[in-house]
Amino acid sequence: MAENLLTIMTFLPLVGMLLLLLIPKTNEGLLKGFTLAFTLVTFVVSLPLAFNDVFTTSGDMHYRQFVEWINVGDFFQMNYNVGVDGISLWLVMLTTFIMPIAVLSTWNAIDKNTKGFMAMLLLLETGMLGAFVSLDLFLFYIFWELMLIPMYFLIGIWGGKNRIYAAVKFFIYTAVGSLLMLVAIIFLYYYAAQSGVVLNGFDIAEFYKLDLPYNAQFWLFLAFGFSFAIKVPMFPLHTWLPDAHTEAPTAGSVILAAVLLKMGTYGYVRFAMPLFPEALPTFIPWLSLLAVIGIIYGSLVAMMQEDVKKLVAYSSVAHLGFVMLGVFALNLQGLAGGMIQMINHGISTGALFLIVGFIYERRHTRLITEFGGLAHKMPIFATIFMIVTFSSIGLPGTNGFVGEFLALMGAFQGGLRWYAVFATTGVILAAVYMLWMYQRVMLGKITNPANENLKDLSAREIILMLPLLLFVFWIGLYPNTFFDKMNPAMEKVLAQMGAPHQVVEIQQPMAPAHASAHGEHAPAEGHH
Amino acid sequence: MELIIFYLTAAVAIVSAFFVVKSRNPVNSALNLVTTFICLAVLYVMLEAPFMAAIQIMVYAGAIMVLIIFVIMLLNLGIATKSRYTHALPIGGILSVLMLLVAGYFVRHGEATATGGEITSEVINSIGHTELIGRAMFVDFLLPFEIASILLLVAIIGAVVLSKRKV
Amino acid sequence: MVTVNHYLILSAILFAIGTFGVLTRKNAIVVFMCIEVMLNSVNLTFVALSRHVGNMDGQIFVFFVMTVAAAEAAVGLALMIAFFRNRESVDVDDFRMLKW
Amino acid sequence: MYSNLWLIPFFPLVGAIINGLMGKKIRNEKIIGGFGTLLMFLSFLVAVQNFVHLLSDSEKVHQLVIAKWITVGQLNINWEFLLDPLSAVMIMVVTGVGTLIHLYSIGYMHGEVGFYRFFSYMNLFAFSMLMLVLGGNALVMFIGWEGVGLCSYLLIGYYFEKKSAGDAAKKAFVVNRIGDFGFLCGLLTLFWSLGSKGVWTLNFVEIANSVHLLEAGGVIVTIVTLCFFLGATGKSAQIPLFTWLPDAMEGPTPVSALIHAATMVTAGVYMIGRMNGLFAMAPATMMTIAIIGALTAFFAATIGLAQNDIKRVLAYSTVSQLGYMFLAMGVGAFSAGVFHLMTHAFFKACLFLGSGSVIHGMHHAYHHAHLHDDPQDMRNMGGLRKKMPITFITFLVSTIAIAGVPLFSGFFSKDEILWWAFGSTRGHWLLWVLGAAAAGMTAFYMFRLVFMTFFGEQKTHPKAKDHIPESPATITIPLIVLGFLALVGGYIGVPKLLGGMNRFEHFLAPVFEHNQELHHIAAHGAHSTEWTLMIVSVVIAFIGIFGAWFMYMKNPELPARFTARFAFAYRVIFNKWYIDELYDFVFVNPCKKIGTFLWRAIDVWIVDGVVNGIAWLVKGIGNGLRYTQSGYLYNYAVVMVIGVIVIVGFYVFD
Amino acid sequence: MENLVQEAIQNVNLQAIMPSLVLCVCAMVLLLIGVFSKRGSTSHVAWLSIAALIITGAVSLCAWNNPQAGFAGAVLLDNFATFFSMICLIAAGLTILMSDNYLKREEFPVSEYYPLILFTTAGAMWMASGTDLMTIFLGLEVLSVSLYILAGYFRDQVKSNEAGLKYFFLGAFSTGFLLYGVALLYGVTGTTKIDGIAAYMLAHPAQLHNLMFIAGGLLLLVGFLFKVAAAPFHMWTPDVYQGAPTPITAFMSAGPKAAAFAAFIRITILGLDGMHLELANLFWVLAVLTMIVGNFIALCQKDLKRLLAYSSIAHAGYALVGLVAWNEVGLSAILFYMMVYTFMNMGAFAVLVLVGKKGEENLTLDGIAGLGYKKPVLGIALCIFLFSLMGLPPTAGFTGKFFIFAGAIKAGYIWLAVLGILNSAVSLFYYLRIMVQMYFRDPQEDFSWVSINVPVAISIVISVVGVLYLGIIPGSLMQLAKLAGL
Repeated sequence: MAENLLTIMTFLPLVGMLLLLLIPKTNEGLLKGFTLAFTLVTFVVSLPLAFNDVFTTSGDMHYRQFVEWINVGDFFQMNYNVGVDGISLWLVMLTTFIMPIAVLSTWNAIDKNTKGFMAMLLLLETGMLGAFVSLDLFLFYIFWELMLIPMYFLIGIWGGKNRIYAAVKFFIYTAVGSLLMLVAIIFLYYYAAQSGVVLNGFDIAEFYKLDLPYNAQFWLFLAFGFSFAIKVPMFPLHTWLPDAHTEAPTAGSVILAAVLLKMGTYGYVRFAMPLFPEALPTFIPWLSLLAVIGIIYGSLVAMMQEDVKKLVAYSSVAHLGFVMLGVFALNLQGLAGGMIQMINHGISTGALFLIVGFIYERRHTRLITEFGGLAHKMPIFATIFMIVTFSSIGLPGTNGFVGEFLALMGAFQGGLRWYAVFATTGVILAAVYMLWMYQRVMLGKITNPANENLKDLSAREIILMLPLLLFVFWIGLYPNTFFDKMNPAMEKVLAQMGAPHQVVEIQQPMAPAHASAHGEHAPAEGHH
Repeated sequence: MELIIFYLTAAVAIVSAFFVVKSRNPVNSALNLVTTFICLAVLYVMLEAPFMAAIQIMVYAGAIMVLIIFVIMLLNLGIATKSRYTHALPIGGILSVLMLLVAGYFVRHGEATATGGEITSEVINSIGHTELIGRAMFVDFLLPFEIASILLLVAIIGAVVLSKRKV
Repeated sequence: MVTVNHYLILSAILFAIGTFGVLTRKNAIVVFMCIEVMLNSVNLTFVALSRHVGNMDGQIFVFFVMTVAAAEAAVGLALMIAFFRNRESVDVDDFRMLKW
Repeated sequence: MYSNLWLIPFFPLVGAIINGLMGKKIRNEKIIGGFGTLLMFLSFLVAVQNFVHLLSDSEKVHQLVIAKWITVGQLNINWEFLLDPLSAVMIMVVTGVGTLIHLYSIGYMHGEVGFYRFFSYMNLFAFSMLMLVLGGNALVMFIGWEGVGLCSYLLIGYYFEKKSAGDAAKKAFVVNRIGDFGFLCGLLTLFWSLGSKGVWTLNFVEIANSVHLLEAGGVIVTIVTLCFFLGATGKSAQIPLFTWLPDAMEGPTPVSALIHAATMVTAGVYMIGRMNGLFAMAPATMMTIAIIGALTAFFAATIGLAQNDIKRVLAYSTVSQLGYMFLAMGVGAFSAGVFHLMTHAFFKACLFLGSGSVIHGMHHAYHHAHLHDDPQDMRNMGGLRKKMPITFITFLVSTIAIAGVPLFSGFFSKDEILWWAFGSTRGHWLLWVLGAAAAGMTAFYMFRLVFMTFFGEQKTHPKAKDHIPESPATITIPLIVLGFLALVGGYIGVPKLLGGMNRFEHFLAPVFEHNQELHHIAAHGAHSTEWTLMIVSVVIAFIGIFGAWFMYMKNPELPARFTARFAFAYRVIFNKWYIDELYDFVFVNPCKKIGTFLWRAIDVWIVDGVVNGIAWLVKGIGNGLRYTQSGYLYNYAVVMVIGVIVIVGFYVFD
Repeated sequence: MENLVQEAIQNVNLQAIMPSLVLCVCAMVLLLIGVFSKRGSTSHVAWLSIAALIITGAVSLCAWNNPQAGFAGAVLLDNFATFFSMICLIAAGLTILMSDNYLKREEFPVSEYYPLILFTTAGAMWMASGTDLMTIFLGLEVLSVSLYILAGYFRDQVKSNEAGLKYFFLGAFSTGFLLYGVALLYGVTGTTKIDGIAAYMLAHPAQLHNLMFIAGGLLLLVGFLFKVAAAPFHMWTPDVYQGAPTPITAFMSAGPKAAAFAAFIRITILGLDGMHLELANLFWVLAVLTMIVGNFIALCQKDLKRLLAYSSIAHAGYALVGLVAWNEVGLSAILFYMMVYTFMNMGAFAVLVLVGKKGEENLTLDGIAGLGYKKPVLGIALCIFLFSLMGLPPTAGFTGKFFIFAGAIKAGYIWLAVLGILNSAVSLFYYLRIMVQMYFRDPQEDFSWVSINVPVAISIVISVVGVLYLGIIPGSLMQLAKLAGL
């Protein structure tokens, strides 16, 4: 396998950014085109991952690359150590996939300092990809922090009215969490070193092998979990999200929702939970509780928002509640639901933010009361918006359903039955706030004269929505494409979390009462 | 006898030192300071360190004090008209008393344990204080001595750069 | 018989007085003089201890302290003059452009 | 040989997609409508082919796996279809009635702006409904289940510029979602509980084969079935979730006919029938179902008495009839329930389409006269039988059918249900009383409807009264067909008592047989009882009819006096027992309040308050410390000395 | 008499003082050059002194891995000393680079400035290499006296005078305590040589409880705590840093502080190892106190120099954390951190030097509003330095902090690490405020006066490169720091 594919993929955007700096400020078209090209190339480079069937058979890390990086003898050492497995695979793909869309979405939206904006986007992409592929805690931390800087500027420079507050809030919130994680990482390292384990830098694979005493696991999980919980964000650490989302420029919101939030959930799956399995039983009830609270709370608050973007932001809180619930179920269905729901949320909420961006570009307001009856003027927009809305509600046949269903199913089987029941009410509330919003924005008569002559979506806008819609239905109708590659890795990580062994082979039905009932089982591969 | 001299000198030193702080006119402070220096010189003599006593007089009472008085005159600082004390007077008093207590405490309860060096009164009397100083200075502490010269050079530069009217 | 502790106590007292002066006097030059008092008390300690210990290191140290005192005197007074030229005062109360 | 099953939902899907994407370009109503109808008809043909095949086939249960869908660990869900008598009947009804209504729509929706949109939605609905009934496992069914919800949302909100339409649509979807919540919970609990017994499946056949693993009448089963039933109440507008259906009349009339009378609303009944094995094991649930059903039948009927909007009357009668079906299910008369489902599909569809044709006419007239009166208010009608004879005839037939007059389809099904309600092991005479009373009221308000609309002198605005035409063929043909079915549809299920052999029940037997022994008629062969009951119910029906005639034909001033007399009772039932207001008060407003509270108080005030508070505190401390830096030399010295004393003192004095 | 001379001569080991020797000689030569070249022209002196520093650097690198002792144990030029010497040399170099135009701008182009910096550096080197308290003390005095002068160098600016005076008085005051401490130690151990003291305490463990020893040790440390500006002996720092000429501020915050740390470490780790536990606790408290004071007060500063002064206090606190750890990781961490800090802080100041007008009244938060747009390159540079000061990857500040806290955690001081981390979280606020001003606010002025001139540009570039290099591939320097540990 291409040894350094991941490295190329990860640092391509960075290279792009450096080259970008050479382009004159004034040549906006070139700047945008260049960035778009680089993101697209990155996407193409990442494609081999998606089409590699090795993931269907083994849950190990692939495309490994290992380079000794910092070696200070018995003090500590870190390595450049990257790889992907079925879990990070799709998040990587999501990132490379969403970036061109994000770039395309900003075509006319950015009025000042395009160069800086594009540079930040590229830097951000490197940060995100790096965080997903790094297998060395230290390396992960570096990328993790690296994402902070560009996002801070994206919000702070190109954001809305209240951007400074939002940017600083975002920065401080996330930084505080990650700093605590840093302490935990170092502690873990020396603890392991003292317990005589032969470490390979901060390689998580080695840390997995540790058998820390409960006490250490408790505190470490607390530190890791805290910082990830901020990123997810879980109630009550979520308040940075609405501000950040509302103030950020469209592209920023899209990336924030689609990828950055996944860092938190991914962090739980990859680090916090497998590293400290013994602490899980203590925390899972509480974290699941927070997840469920997040679902209901987020939905109820979203219901009352006057600002479309804020509404979507709060809906994110709810959606990620489902993700966390699924993950905490500690079984295959739950985890699969969580994982797929991460991607769903990336696609659906990303799309929603794009949609909000569209109307914001047209009207420069996001207040629901300012709109109404847009469906008359923008039928295409209305249709797309409708589809995305229902995927976000989780209508069967769209991606949202698969995720929520599996997450809940997992929770039902796990010890989280009652949490799941309450979580399921989120399904109702989601319908309430989304449809209400849709109705108030799109339906009814046009009351506000400013909406009288709105243009329908331009070709560019349609084009950048189409891929998202494609995946809305793909995941909804044939999610196995993704599960096939995820399953082995998930089994592996679950085993690491100390979850009961998962029955993988497909359950044959009981001896049928109707002998020939299965006579027709001949799979007629029809139109699918 | 020796004790009496010590106490007398000590008393004078303390009193004059106190007047350095107390007196209204800087010049008086300066003169009191000179007195203190001289008392210390006396004590050095008692400690069989005549050479130290000598340079104490020369360097301090001589050079430094002259410099100070010169500056006082230059800036013709008269008697302080308004209060000569800062707002820190009370707390300063308390603190210095506390410090005295602390110092006294560790002087009383600690002890200077290192003793029995080769330099005894006999040695001093036989070889002579000055030579001993010289030996130590140029055999063991040559480097510090050289550094001291650099220090003085720096001081000169500084004095020039900072106070020469026209550069 | 005068013990080393006599000298140490004496120098402690002088040190305290010096400190008192530094903390309480306004006139910069007086403050400087008080610092000199402190240094002298230290010198006394050194000499006394040097005799008590029985080697010359302490007295050598006194030398360098004197040198340093001289150097500082030169520089310090120069600074004061420079300041005086700008502000017509050497009250420490007037060193107050920079605060907070 | 049933491998073309997938074509049945496929055709409408194609129609939906093509009309949806191309329709705007095509713009030609004939083509669009014709295309949509054609596809429905095609899938009807396939349905017929399969149905006929099934009739002759000895093996009655057939599954068809199309593809894998979700495969995660023990969970292995396929895209699979299930054809058995039950779903066979359903697909016949759906495709058949569906085709007719599509045809009808071509005429009815003529000249609407979003004509293509309408047909696309209708096709999509047909697709979802067929997925629902054909779904081989609970999840595929759930796709249809939510799909029909979606379509009803879209179709109710068809006139989206009307706020009321938008609200109704939203209400429909949300209330349905509440049901779906139950469905989902039931589904998950079932999956887990069966799984814990070793069978990880959602496939209906496998479920049916392994329900016996669960403890009959146990908590699990009860919970599961109750959850499913909650789902059913949502979809089929039963107490407590029936309020959306009347509002759903905001949609175009064909929609009301297809979705809110014939097909979608019966999904709940179908689902219970589909899982009858499970339900049979939960007596408590069965009882609940029966009671809810009976109560719904009764209350809806009472509300129906007082409505003036022609469609609303029908809506409530639908709710009431659905109540019957659930009553049937609850007392174990599964086949009877399905039987009524079918007959009801016929006559109620016919009724709706008839009312539609009336409204169409009225609307046309008002339009012609540039008036803006409500074309649906019966008080503006009357004497229309001369104006639109075909509509009148078919409408009358269906009314007689629903009223339960012997020899009409409604009579057989309804009577069988009542008989089971009384006689079944799970039955109770109270249930029968409620049912019978409802039947009486049904007869009353249905004939009230007929009399007010078609008889008496015409109360239409004089300017408009002469411009009410008979509807075009596309509208009348379906009416005739359905009217005919309403007349004869009952004869496939004539009970033994009347010398029939109830072919219908036998046909469905394979689905229900192994639970039937759990519920059988207690008084076997007690023909006398059966006779009496039958007669009594018929008498009640006639009383109802007579009452209607007496009040609305004989002396029309009577109703006014009546309402004046029982003003309160009238107001209560006229306002649907204030159920909507109650829900608003109990659920909707509190939710909004809580939402606002959480946002304003928790989020902004507490959480952010804490965060900003910390920032503020830190800054405050900083500001405080800052003033130690007073600029006074001696202060600095003081601090240093304090430091020295503390440090040295601490170690010296300890 | 003859034999004395012999003795004296064999004590001499010029290699042990070669760097400082070279430096002093150069300094004197430059002094003469300055005297004989016409007034107002200082550039050539500046470049020559850079040359001098480079030569010195080369010379002192010769001592790497070949320790040189000499002068009867007065000095030991080991890796430790060399490492710190390099820090000071780099600091001095950057300072000189950013000074030349600065002096012209402030209309006081007097060439003695450069020799003084060189002398300061020499003093710093003696502090780093001295093994006898006497050497260290004199080195300290050379350093301090030159700094008094440099701080008050602009004799016509009251701010500068005041800075000089405050520094002078408090410095002399603290010297008093330091000397008192030395005297007491001398009294207890009979020597002023660090190893002598250590040996004596090893021989007489009972004396560890001798109050005179304890008090002596503590008073001695007070002197150094003053120099490294640890609370509560930090009070001079903000005023002096604010008042002094900006390059000198930069220099003070890096070079002399490093030197102070060098001597500090040598004395505590070697001389006072017996008091390990007490001192560790003391430093624990002081470190936290220092971090809090520095960061919290910095939050409400408007003047950038003063803000950075407080931040440098905070950073001294972080460095102290390494000392608390009292293990080789922690110590090497301090070395590494000092190097890192030199780059990032000097860089930041270099930018300020460019941005300031005469008198630097405009170096306030509002004064740099929109700088990032008007002078993008400077803006990016300053951002890099600020991120480094925050301790964010991929900058050197992060690796430095990581190293420090690694030491603390390895030694088991987890709560200290947590407190430190929380403090740096607080520090985010004020560093971010600078960036908010630079980028999130619209420009008030056009910064036309900012002309990027070569020397300053060089210093900024060097700093940026240093910060990024040490941030991304710090391994090599960390190795060196490891070797330089005591």
